[in-house]
Order: sequence, then C-alpha cells, then structure tokens
Amino acid sequence: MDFDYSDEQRALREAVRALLGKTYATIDGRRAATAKDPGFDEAVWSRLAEMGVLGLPFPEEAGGMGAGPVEVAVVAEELGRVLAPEPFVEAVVLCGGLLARADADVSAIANGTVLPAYVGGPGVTARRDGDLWVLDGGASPVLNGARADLLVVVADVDGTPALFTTAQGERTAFATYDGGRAARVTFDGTAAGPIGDPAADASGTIAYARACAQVAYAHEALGAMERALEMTRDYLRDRHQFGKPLKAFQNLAFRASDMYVCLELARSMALWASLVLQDGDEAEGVEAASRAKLRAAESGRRIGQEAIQLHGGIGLTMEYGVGHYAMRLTTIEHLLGNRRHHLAGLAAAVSDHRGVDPLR
Amino acid sequence: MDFDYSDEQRALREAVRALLGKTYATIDGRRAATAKDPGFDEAVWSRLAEMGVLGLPFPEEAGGMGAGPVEVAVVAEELGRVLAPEPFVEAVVLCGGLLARADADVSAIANGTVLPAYVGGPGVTARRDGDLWVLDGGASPVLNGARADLLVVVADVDGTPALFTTAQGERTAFATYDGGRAARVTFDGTAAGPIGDPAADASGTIAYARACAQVAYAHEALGAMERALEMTRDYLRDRHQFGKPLKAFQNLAFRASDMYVCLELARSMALWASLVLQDGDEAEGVEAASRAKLRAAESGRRIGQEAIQLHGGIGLTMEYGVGHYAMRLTTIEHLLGNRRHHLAGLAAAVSDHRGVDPLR
Amino acid sequence: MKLRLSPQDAVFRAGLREFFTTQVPQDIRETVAAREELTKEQMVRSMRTLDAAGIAVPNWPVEWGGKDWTPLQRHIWHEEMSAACVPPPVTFNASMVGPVIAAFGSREQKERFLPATRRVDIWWSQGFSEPDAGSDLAALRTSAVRDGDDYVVNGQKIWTSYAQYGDWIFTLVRTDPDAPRRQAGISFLLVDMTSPGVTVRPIRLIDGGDLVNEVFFEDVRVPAGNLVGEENRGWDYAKFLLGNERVGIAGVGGTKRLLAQAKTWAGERLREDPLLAAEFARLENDLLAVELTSIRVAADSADGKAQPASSVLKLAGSELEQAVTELVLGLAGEQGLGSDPAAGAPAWTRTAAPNYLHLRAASIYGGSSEVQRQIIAGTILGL
Amino acid sequence: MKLRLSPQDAVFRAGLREFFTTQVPQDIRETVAAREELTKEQMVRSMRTLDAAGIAVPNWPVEWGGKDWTPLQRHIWHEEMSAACVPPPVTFNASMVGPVIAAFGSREQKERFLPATRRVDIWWSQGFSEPDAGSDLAALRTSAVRDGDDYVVNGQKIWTSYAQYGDWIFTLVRTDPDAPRRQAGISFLLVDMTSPGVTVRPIRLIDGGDLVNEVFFEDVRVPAGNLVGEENRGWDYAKFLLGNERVGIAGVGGTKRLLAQAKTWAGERLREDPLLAAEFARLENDLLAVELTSIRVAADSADGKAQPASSVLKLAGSELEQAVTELVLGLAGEQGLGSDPAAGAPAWTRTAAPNYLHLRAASIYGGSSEVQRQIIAGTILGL
Repeated sequence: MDFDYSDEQRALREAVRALLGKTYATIDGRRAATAKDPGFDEAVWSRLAEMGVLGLPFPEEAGGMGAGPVEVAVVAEELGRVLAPEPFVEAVVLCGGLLARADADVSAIANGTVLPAYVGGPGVTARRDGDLWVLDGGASPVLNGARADLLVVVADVDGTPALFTTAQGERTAFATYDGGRAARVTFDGTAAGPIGDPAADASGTIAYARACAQVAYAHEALGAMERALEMTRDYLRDRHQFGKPLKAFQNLAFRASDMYVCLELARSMALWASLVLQDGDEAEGVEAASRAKLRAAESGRRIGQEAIQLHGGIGLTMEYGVGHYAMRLTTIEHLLGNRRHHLAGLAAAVSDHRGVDPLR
Repeated sequence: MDFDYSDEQRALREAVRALLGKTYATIDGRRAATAKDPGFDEAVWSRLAEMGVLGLPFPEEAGGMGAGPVEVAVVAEELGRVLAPEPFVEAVVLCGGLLARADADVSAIANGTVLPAYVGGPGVTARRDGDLWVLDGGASPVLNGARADLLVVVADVDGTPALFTTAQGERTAFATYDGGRAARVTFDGTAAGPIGDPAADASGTIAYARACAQVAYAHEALGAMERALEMTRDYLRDRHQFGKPLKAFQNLAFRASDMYVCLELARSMALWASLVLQDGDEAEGVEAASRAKLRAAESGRRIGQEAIQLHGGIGLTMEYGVGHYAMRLTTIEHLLGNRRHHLAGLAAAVSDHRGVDPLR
Repeated sequence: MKLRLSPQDAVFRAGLREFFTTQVPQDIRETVAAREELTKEQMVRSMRTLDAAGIAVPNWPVEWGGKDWTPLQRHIWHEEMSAACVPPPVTFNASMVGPVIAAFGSREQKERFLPATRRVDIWWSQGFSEPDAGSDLAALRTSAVRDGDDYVVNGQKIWTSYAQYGDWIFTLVRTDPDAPRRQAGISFLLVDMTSPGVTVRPIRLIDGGDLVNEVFFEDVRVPAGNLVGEENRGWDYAKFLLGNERVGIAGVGGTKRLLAQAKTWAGERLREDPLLAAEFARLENDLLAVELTSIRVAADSADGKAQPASSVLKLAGSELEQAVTELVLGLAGEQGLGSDPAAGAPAWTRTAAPNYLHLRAASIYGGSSEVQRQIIAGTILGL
Repeated sequence: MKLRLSPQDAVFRAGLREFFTTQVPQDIRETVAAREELTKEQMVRSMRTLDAAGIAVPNWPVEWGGKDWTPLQRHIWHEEMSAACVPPPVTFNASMVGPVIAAFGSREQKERFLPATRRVDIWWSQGFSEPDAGSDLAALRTSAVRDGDDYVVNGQKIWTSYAQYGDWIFTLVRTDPDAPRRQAGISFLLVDMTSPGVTVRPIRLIDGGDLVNEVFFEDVRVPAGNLVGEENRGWDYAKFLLGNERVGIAGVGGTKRLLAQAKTWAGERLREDPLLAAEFARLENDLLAVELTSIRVAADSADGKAQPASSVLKLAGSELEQAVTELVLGLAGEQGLGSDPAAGAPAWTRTAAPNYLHLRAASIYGGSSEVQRQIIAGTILGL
C-alpha cells in the first residue's frame, strides 16, 4: 500500500495547477467568473478539454484518457484549491461516468462541446409513448442545469430507476448562494433516450457513479480545506492585535493545529477512497465513498467555520477569499448526502462487520 | 419566577456545610471514610439524622421535616461539593421517597436507624406464596446493598412493576470504582412485604421517585463540578510552567471559561428542575428531571475530563482531590440513565411539543 | 425560589403578548417569521408602534420614555417580542447611543437627541471598530483634533451596520494621541453623517447582504458641542454602552422560534429519523439551559455567588443560534443551494444558507467568543 | 498509489499473523483481550518469545537484533501484534533506552546493555519527569555532580511507570547548572536502581493501579562510565528518544480491537438503538481516518507536502482511544460501577471504568495533547 503519486500524476497536477492559476490565482478570478452566466469560465473549460481533463476517466476508445479515480482526485483537489467554478465533478465524473459505464458516447463531453447536467432525485418518472420514451416531473436544484446541453436523468420506471438523456426540458435558471448556477428542471411528456435497458434496475450504476462523484467532491473539499488553512495560518502570522501577532495567542494557534489534524484525516480518507474505487469492487467503492464524504464533510465544516472565526469580520466579506472557501465547503457538505445521511447509512450497516481493515 | 434561596434554605445550606466540613474538609476525609465498610461515615450519617436532613422531604406526620425538592437540592449540592459518601440521594430521596409516597412509615429512615437500599432493574419478580409475597431473581449493583437494613424492591408482578420491602435477600458486597459500596442481591423465594397494592401498576410512582433522585443527583453533580472548577482555577493560577503561571496560557484559561459556562448551564437546569418538581405536576417533573440529568451528565463529563487534563498527571492521583471529583461525576453520569438514555427519551418525545417554555 | 411568574408578571406578560400579536403590523411580523430582511421603513414603523405604546425603550430613564420595570419584566418584554416575530427596537438607538446620552450627555444633548432617537427620527450608526482595531478596540486611530469650536475628524471606521440608513453616527475618536494609556485618549463624539467629508462604502458579505459598511472621515468638521461627556473619557462611556444591555443578549427568543419552526419544516422526518430527532432534542435542551440562565441573570439571583455574566449568555447564546441555523441548513439539504428567489423554493430553504452564513458573525461581532472567554477567565475566574 | 499490499508484504503479514496467534502464549493474549493488567512475568515472557523469533526490536540496528524492515513493515508488525492481543515489547527497553544506547552509547555500553535490554534481563525505568518539570521537561532539577570517577545524583523523578520492576533507570540529570540555556546543562545517565540512595514510592492512581511511582535519589553514586554520549548533551538524546518511534503512536491497533469487542458487548442493542449505532459508526470512521493517516506516515508518502507528523497521530489517536473507552463505559452503564471482582460481573463491565480512567492519561503522558498542538502549530504550520 502506498500513497505516493506517480510522476505522471504529479505532472497532471502541475499542468492543471498551471492552467487554473492563469485565471484563478486570486479570489477575484472566481468572483469574475461567477458574476455572469454560466457561472464559470468557458475558456477555462475549453482549455481543460484541450488538455484532456474532461475525458480523463473515460476509456480511450470513448474519446477519453483511460485514467482512474486517482487522476480524477488530483484534478478535483486542484479545482478546490483555487475554488475554480468549472463543473468537472458534476459533468465529467457524475454525468460522464454514468454515460461511459453504459457505453454511451462521451466524446462530446470529453472534447467540451457538450456540457451535461445530472437530474437526480425522486421527482421524475419515465413512460413509453408509442415508440418513444417520455419524461414527466422535475427536479431542483440541477447544477448547471440551464447551461447544460444535455440532461442525464434518473427517472422512475415502474418503481425502479433508469437512466435517460434529453436535450430538452424546461429550465428555470438561478444562482446558488456560493456563486454557482443551478436550474429547476421540469418535464412534461418530454422525449428522452434511454441509456441502457430502461427495464433494468440502474440503482447500482447510479450508486457507483455517485460514489465516484462523492470521492471527487471529497478531494475538491480537500483542496479547499488546504487553502483555507493556509490563508488562516498566514493571517495568524501576519495580523497583529493587542500589540502582538495573532499566532502568539495560544488558543488561536491551537485551533489552527486542530484544523490541520482535520485536514490530514480528511486527506487520508479521500486518498484511500480513490484507491478503493480504483481497485474495482463496486460495493466496497460505494461504502468507501460514503466514509470519505462523511469525513470530508466533518473536516470541511470545522475548517470552514474556524477559518472564518479566526479571521474575524474580514472572513465574512465577499472581497476577501476565505469566506468563499467556507461557502464552497458548506455546499459540498450538503451535495450527494450530508453528514447525517452518510452517518445514518454507516450506522445501519455497523453490525455487518467486526471492523474496517484498510490494509489488504 | 425567581432562583433566590430563602433565608431558611440558606441556613440549611450553612448548617449542612458546617457539619460536612468537620469530616470532609479535604479529600482525605472521603478517602478515610471510603477506605473501610460501609464506605461512609456512620457518625456523619447520625449527625445528619439529628439535624433532620434524613427526613427532609418526608411529611412531618411521617417523622420528616416536610421540606421540598429545593431543600433536597441544597443538601445534595453540599454533599457533592465535598464528595461526602453518605447515601443521602439513594436512601432518603429515592427509597424514602418511594415509601413516603405509599404512606409507609419512614420515621426510622428519618432518624437514621434504618438504612434502605433501592433494588431496581428488571431482574426481580414477585409472586404469592400462600398468604405471603415472595421475591425471586436479583439485581446488581445495589448501592449500599450490603449495609442496608431494608431493601426497597421493584419487582415484576404479572408484567407490571410493584413495590416491596424486605430485610432479607442474599447480598454479596463489593466496592465501586469511585470508592463507594454496592452489592449483588439475590432473592430465592424471599419473603417481602408489598408497599401499596401489588396488583396496581407502580410505574408512575417509581418514575417520579427516580425523577426526584435524578434531580438530586444533578445537584450533587453540580456541587462536584463547582468544586472541581475551583480546584482547576486555583491550579491554573498557582502552578507555573515554562516560567509563567499556567493561567497565562490562553488555551488553558479559555478552557476553564468553557468549564464555567458548562457549570452555569447545569446549575440553571438543575435549579429549574427542582422547582418543577416542587410545583407538583408529576409528568412535568419526570420530563424536567430527564432534562436536568442530561444536562448534568454533559456538563459533568466535560468538567471532570477537563479538570483532569488541565491538571495533568496529578489529576489522576488518588492523593490529590480532583480525580475523585471526576470519578464521582462519571458515576453520577451513569446512574439512573446516562446521556444516551436521556437523549433518546427526549428525542422520542420531540415531536410532541412546539418548544419548551420555562416561564409559566 | 419559585417556578411561576407572580400574578402581576403574568398579567404583564399577557398584556404584552396581546399587544405584540395584534398591534404590530402583520407585514413586519411575517417578514421576521420568514427570516427575510426587514426594510428600513419596516424597522422604523415597528419601533414607532412600540414607542406609541411607550415600550420602545424600557431600559431608558423614565424621564426620557423608559419604564421602571424589573429586570425580569424586561426579559419578558424581550422574549414576548421575539416570540411574536416583532423586531427588537433598533439596537443602535435603543440599546447603544440612547442610554449613553441619557447617562452622560448634557441637558441640551438629551433634549435634542433622545426623543428623536426613540422615534427613530434619527437613525444612528455605530462608529467603533476600525480596520486595525477590532477585538482590540483601544488600538483605534481615527483622530479628532480641536480647531476652534469644532473637532476635525479623520480616519476610517468599519463593520458599520446599516450605515446606508444612518443619519448620525456615534464614534470613538482619538483626541489625545499622547495619553499614557491607549484607552485614556479616546472621546465619544456624535457626527452628522451629512457633514462634508463623510463617505460610506458598503461591504458585501458572504451572506449576500451589503448592510455593513466602511465609513470614511476626511477633514470632517464636528461642532464641539457634539462631544458626549468629557473629552478623553470616551472609553468609559463605550464600556458602559457595551456592558449596558444584557436583556436579549443570548438571542434566546429568536433561536427558540427558529427551532420551533424547524420542527414544522422537518415534518415527518422528525418521527422517522432518530438521529435528526436527537439533534433537535439536544439543541432544545441546550436552548432551555441558556434560556434559564438568561432568566437567572435577569432575575439577578444573587445568592452570594459570582453571577454568570452577560459573557456567558453571549458566548453560549451565539453558539446555539449558529447551531440551530446549521440544523436548518441540514434540513434544507441540497435544496438549500437555491437561495435565489428564481429557485422557486419555499422561503425557509431559500433563506437557510444565507442565514447560516449570516449567523457566523454572531460569534464575531459585539465582542467575539474569544473576547467573552477572556472576560470569563479574567473577571469571573480571576485568571 | 496503490491500495493493496505488495505480494512480499502480504506474505510478511501472513507470517507474522501466524506467529502472533500461535506462538505467543495464550494466557498472555487472553489477559490483553480481557483488558486486565499483565504481570511483569507475562510481559517479560512475551518479549522473550518475540526475541527468540528475532522480532522484539525491529527498530534497532540489525547488528543488535534489529530488522531492516520498511516503515510499512514495522507498521504491519505493530498492528498484527495488537490485533492478536500480543503486548508490544516493553517500551522503555525497546523504544526508549535501547535506540539511544545503540545510537549514542559507547561500544562497551552497547555490549553490556543491548542484549540484556532486548531480552529484558534488565527492566528499564524512565526517569525524565519531575514534580516541577512535566510538559516543561527542561525545568528539571535532579543534579549529578562529578566526584572522582562517579556522579553523585540527588533529586526526584515522578510518573515513573513500573519502577517497582525496574532494575535500571535511564535519567535526565542536570550536570551544568550554569549552562546558558536550560537545555544545555542536561546529561543522560544510566543508574542501577539497586544503588544505595535510590527509593521508589508508588503513586496510587484513580484507575485503581499503583504502577507509576516517584523515584528519589539521595547521594546516589553512579559510575561516570554510565553516562551516555557526551556530558551536557542529554537533551539531544532525549529529543531523539521522544521523536524516535512513530510506529504505534496512534494506538490504532488496540483501539480497533476494543471497538470490535465493544460491538460484541453491545449485542442486540447495536441493532435496536440507532443513537448507539451512530456512535459506533462515527468512531469507526474516525478510527479508519487515523489508521490511514498512520499508514501514510509509515509509508512516508512524501509528495512534497509537509507530512502529518507523529504529533497528529498522538493527538488524534489518544483522543480516539479515550472516546472508545468512554463508549464501553456507556455500554456497561450502571454495571460499570462494579469494578471489584466480587461484583461477579463480566470482565468487560468490570474493567470498563478503570480502563476509562486509565486512558485519561493518554492525552497527558508522552507529550500531552497541548504539547502536540504546540508542535503542530510551531513545526508544521510555522506559527
């Protein structure tokens, strides 16, 4: 077992970091990109496509790079570090992952010409209408739902979930509190194409794709936590009150230490979950993702809250960066299952095993 | 609504404090008393009887002083402050309370000639044997069960609990980790006298008596917390490390502040619960007791643990007092329902009300 | 000791409850219930409604519109107001500058300012914090130099809430830069915000609001008659102001209302999800403990012990308030992302995240939690 | 990156697992499983069993009985040992004084002490802390004054675990009271505990044990040849000692075993009580995070980042260990009162409270949590 990145993985990280650094070197980059629709920088998205990042986890024959969860993690962490608003996790990991597993064509996602959005939740049903399949119902929030060229929809077919795509559906766009974009999507007999066999239960496929996205979010959160702690550390070092640097106040320094512990625990768990996904057993991957997501949520909550508190008022301003980090960490905490959701799931299964052994 | 003690209540406190101070001025008093059976000081017990404390909550016609839950609280808090090992809560509040409510004779408890012990739990059944009632089964730990002259037993009669007393039953004595005494009690066709109608469901009576004891424990814990914080404060003030007093380490001082907050929250809740009991509605009293016990357990746990941690190694020694406070707080935390027990009970009822309004 | 209100206080409470729930305009109370921003007009109208009934500033001297209430009655007043979704009187006017002018102002200042302050004919802003003087307020640098009958003020204030609405601002300014102690050279000065040289710049916060501001003073001439009390004694007046009002400092009323609302929003989940129910139960118990403590402080139960000061209430109250907004955000789940009205979501999910973020400030402003812990350690524990 | 052990490491692990579960005497492993005190004889016998297999001191130089294992293999060795209820090698010998003598001792000292230390022919005690030198170890005052070929030692040590068993004690003593820095005048001295003037007084702890002690030195003559390394450089050796062994510092193996046992003890309650199940799930997830972090440290995954130092493991590991003992105490409930064998209760409820109390020390000794936070703030964060 080892946690070292390969040279290729390091190179990927440097390349992504360099690319994102051009636009998101300071928080002003994020603020500018999120100030106008679609809530991210299309040019950055194109460059990510050119670099191959948008096809990273897809098989090479499907236009991807055939990379695995660890490479996805590397990218997600870099996005998190600079709070880049590009919807990598949602479009590539979640939607792309669902489509690629069903052997659907994902080349247009990989080359950046089609942006997909994920429509989950229990509110959509699918039915046959002659030779066609049509969708009814709706969901909200659909992240990037207004800008999306394609909706990847989980719809109920006779009590079990199945997957469909459609380029239609009514979309009401809105901004999310963290600067992103989402939409309320409604279907009303909207034509849609099935992905895979619509009569088959897609629960497993969906759970696995969500797991991949949960782990990617855990890494995105990790990058954000890391940077939020760095900013807090710098602030404690440089800011003076009562005639001495804040770091001289033991309580504040110790709280930064606790933030560091939170960060490292989250890092260990996120890295491990990527490796479990890479290892291939789906049930294990789903459980590991839940564990990593819970840990990321707990660490992210603590680090985000403490980063603000240790900064004081400035931490709450839009102009200064650290509040954006806290907001993004809060968002991720609540996406694809919040703390209580994952804890309840793990609690329900706690009798099923004697312990968790990560060394295998 | 007010939380001021009356002059009589203050006088009671001073009298109890003075009495206990003679024996328990330092932790050596507790250590000496608990070093030998029965684990408390019989002379102190007699003096408490002479002062009327052992009949405090009983009606005057039953040999008591007709005082209420607030006076009981005053005594319990003083016992807690010096960790006096005398079984006031167990014998007077719980056993005496059960008997007094059934109009049984409690004068011998009040005058100190009979020490009762409470045998609760689900392990005892009662059945008729001719004209007599006999008990089978057993329970452990029965606090002060070996020394007790009388056992007050909750026994199952055809599926509902009823109350009995017996002076018999086999007792295996043992020491508890906090220096107290308990026994394993077993019955095997042991003759016992019913208290009240054994066919009637005594659940309500038992719940109310337990509630009174829970609130008294909350006050005992309060006294212990108060003193543990004082000792910690003194230690932080007087002890030097790295060339300065410990209080100059901001993290330590802030943690003492948090202990103080815990203490005051527990105090408010315990005082209030005494008042609710005094006010007379039984269901309200039972709920308030659960709330106060939960709060006392949470505050006591935090204060006990932090008192040790802020003292360092010395806090763990038998010779120094603060560890005894932590031990006693731990014991109280687990008597008559621990944190999870009370939280689960309150959680189950949380939908039943819009909110809790203490001002009435 | 007694549990129940005295008959007088029970009548007192019933009267206030009747008033708050029937006389304060419905639109205002609904806005509060929905956790949405009140307009300035609503805040003013609400306070004038209270003032008309003589209960806007019970903490003031009776001569200037106050009430001779007991602390417990003031507590009841505040809690009933919160429970009825009535916005508390504008803090800057009612709890901050009013009592200072009433206690330390000249007769002329009292007559000029107090009635107008009570009716919010003047909306006051608070000019205390500066970019380098937050928790360490005594580090403030805004200067006021005497020049004839005026002071000339230069400097910058920050975190000034609602300065957009401000007609006047009460400020702490440095009048003696050479004073032996930093605290000794500070004065308490009232400044007309329409004076030339006063500029207000809103600060946008992560909760989406922009109601706190920077206020810049550039050669602003302020008549010397606007000095409150004595020159260089402003620190004393500021301490009076900050320590003055303990009623409502724990924010219990609002937290309690929110927790009760949250039960409604949780709906069936409260019965189906034991972990959620336990979160509610724990918060409810914590809230009860804080509320009881605030009643104890209000009732000033002496009993020979050091009283839990307002620091305990501020510290525990703000953490609890934050915890409840966090619970609500958790209830909203992914829905909470839709803070935009266009999301078409129910008001409570729409406001969940902004309110959660907004409340992060509760442990920072008005004396941060760190300041409160320092006060408890120092003042109460003697550390 | 990879999840799985290499085939070599998998074989390595299987071999150790086989050894620990079949070759270490059953009575020793059962005592550990029951969370009861091991006798000195059991600890010695266990270590000699390991030594006979050449795996008692893998962290030592190969020349003196160590192994050329990778850090990950050392981690596996430690975790397999814990999982199999095998007591880890006597710390004072294997992790403390042994490596110091091996690194800084003279050839003569190595030959004299290392084999005897490995086999526990000598039981070592640790003489570092003093009544006024705990976390602030450099404040120590025990003095060693050179007198001919001897040092004469006077002073007092405290918190000396198992000093009753101690044949020798390794101490930090002040040899230069006039050194410019307090740390500069300290030496590392080996003292035969049978020397005249050495007195041991047990300290009774609230966990019921009396295995920590005070050790008094009154004009104890110690041959100068028992000085390790150079005079006045003892602080460097002590730092080496304290920072030396990171394997097992998080205590994950024991915590994991206990948590698994606790599930058995919880029995049906684990299915019936969702709050209890959630407590288990949370602790299990925390434990996994700490274990993974300890593997990361062991595997020394560099990756250009500051590594989570042993401080993180000690801090998080001891808190977790404490939390699990607290969970067990909660499971025991009122039964936990019966710590006396006469209570006739199952071993796990009988030991629940003593173990809980015992573990309160985990965040105090070996560098308190406060010291660890200071190290993280200073060394890792640069604060």
